[in-house]
Amino acid sequence: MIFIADPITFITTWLNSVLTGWGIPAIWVQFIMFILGAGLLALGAMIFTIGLIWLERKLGGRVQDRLGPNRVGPWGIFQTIADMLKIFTKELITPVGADKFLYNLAPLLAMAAVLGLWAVIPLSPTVFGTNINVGVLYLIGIGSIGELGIIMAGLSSNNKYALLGGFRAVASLLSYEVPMAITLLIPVMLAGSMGLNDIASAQKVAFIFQAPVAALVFFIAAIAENGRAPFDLMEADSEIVAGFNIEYSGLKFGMYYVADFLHAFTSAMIFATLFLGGWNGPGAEQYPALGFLYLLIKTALVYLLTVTIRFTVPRLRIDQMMAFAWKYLTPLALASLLVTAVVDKAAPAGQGLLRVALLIGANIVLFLIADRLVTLYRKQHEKARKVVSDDRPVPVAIRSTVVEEPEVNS
Amino acid sequence: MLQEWLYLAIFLAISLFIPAAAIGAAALLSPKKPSTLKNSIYECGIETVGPARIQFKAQYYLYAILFLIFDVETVFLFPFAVAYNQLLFFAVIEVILFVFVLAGGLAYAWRRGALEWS
Amino acid sequence: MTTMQLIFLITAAVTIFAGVMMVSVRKLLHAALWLILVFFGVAVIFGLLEASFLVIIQIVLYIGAIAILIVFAIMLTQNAIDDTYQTSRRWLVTAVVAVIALAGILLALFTWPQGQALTSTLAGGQQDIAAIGLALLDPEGYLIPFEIASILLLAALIGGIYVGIEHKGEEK
Amino acid sequence: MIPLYWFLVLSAILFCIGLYAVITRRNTIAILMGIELMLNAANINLIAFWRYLYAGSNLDGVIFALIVFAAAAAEVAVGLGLILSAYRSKETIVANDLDTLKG
Repeated sequence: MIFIADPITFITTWLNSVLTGWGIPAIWVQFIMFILGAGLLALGAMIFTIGLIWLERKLGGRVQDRLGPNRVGPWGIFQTIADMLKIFTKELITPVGADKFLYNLAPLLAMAAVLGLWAVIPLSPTVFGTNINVGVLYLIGIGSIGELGIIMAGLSSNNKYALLGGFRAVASLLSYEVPMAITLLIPVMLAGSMGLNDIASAQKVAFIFQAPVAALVFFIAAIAENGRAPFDLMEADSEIVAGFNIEYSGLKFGMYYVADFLHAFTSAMIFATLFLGGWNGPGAEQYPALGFLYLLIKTALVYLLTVTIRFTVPRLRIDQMMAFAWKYLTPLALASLLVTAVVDKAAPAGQGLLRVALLIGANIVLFLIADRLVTLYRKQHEKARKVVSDDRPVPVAIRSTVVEEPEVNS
Repeated sequence: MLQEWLYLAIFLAISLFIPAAAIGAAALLSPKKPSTLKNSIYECGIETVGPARIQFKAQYYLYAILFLIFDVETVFLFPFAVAYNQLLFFAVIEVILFVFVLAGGLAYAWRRGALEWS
Repeated sequence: MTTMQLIFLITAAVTIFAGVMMVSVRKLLHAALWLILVFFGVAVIFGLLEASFLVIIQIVLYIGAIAILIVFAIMLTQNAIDDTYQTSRRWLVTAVVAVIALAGILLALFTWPQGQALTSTLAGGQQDIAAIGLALLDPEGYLIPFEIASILLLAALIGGIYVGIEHKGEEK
Repeated sequence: MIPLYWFLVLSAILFCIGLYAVITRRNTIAILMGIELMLNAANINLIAFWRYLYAGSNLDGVIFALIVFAAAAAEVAVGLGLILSAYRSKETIVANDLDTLKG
């Protein structure tokens, strides 16, 4: 095996032979390899986050026409490291009346719920934690452990705002988990397996071209699951001060912070794996390292999109957010599931391109119908709103008279 | 099969252990100077009024019910999705029936106003 | 003793301990959290039985949905009952009844002739989920339970919302 | 390998713990939690018997357990809804106090 083509497998095989050469029984060799692989992957993901936080802050600054971090090192690249050193040496405060065990367990669960996702994501054709046959459901299950962490944080902090924020966060996470789980069915259906590596390798044509509506719904639901703008109700600073993590300080708060950034990137990676073909690309089968590069490029594109959305779109109200999940995304996800199932079954077998064209057509029709229905619904409700607001004084912008500047000859 | 689960268990244990170790290290490094004021509950600067146990709206519960039922539905559909390529068109009709029955539930919740955040 | 047996024993001990804590702890909220640990232990037991689909369902449904629903309900009704008022005074009698029931079950179990002889080697493969899907949608298989489950869920949804929603105008 | 009766003993113990919770607890939510425990114990039994006796031939046990999951979800949804409704009208969720049939 050539080192350049597939470095990780090369190292694994080498290490395996070395350990077996030492006379360690095969089961223990595998156990050691598991621990090494899992530890390195999890540690790598966490260290990766340091760069990620800098990147996001810098990008956010640029999107909002600011400079972003620019003091520590060139382009402020060491800003996060300075922040990290600071947060490491901050005092860890436990509020009075807090439930100590749960209070300390909650940030660990929040972090584990994000790191745990990395166990099933295929990084390249040969490098993945495990291609378990319930991989997609595992993603949902890990998400529910994160919800558990949020509930624990809210309950144990002995603080009204934490409790309120925690319950709000969990209610919105639950609501957006429904359309997300339904859209997860579609890649599973098209690939015929729940293993994420199977799904990635089944995408000779990326699934976003076969189920664009589902991809859109999943993308929106994933942003909401991350608790990012415009769905950052759970951290709404001006309403519930900071949500469930308000009583945390020092590195315990840092864990929530890191988990937040890492979750955004991980979601982008999952989206890239499920809908953009993951490591698929020309030559990825022969040179698995190339596959990793493809995955990174696709992930970076999705991530860039989420960051741009985060820094441009204002926050929704909580009723709008819930209505959007239940009245729009869930029916749309169900319809998309049924349309995909019917069209894919009805399409003539063996004709790849025609099938894809039919699926795209059906999805476009579906989206147009949904759009039309939303317009109708909104019109109906605008009428109702007008009746209510008739008696209120409506602020009218007074048009100031524009003083025309005298033309200057140039 | 157990190998995969063993790997997942190890991975989850490690991903719990790494933050725990980091927080432990921070606890050693950081100063410890607790004071009554510092450890008190934060409430926008004023003193805390009343216990932290507050009454919640039933709205949260309605969303949780809807979530639970749709979660069960999705779980029932996952085996269908995996077996999709081996199924005939008749099976798709069965699934449409299944989904429509539950979509009826969603429509009921909508009409009753259970989806409105009041 | 093999590794599998060791894993089983540890999981069983933790699960039973969590169950005992669940029934004996005073605060209802803590009881709910112990219940979550029981659910987790049962998930591991399913894993030992090579039913990977059920492991993940146990986590997604029980921990992710049912436990959260229970916590919500506890928070919604927390003013109704104070923590000291949890168990009835007949707990000792009930404990005796429960132990007698357990002894009865165990006696029946150990006198069952083939019971102790049944062991099974592990197949080693992953559970075939497509087979579950095929069986569920097979008209000669489990199609009727599958469709009835949807009606059951619909009934639960409508019932839950009907009783859970605050009826306007009926407020006292 | 693990003998079948280990699973059965575990399931029996869990079932009896659940039974104890159902009988002694006065809070209706706690009673519901006990019922969940009993359902879980039953599921262990179903899967264990399926695994040891029928795993090669059919899927009865798994489908049975799936339906139990659905039934448990339905039971929790309606049961907790009823408890909340009772709490709203009576301000109590103690089982002994909820003894009138009129709302």
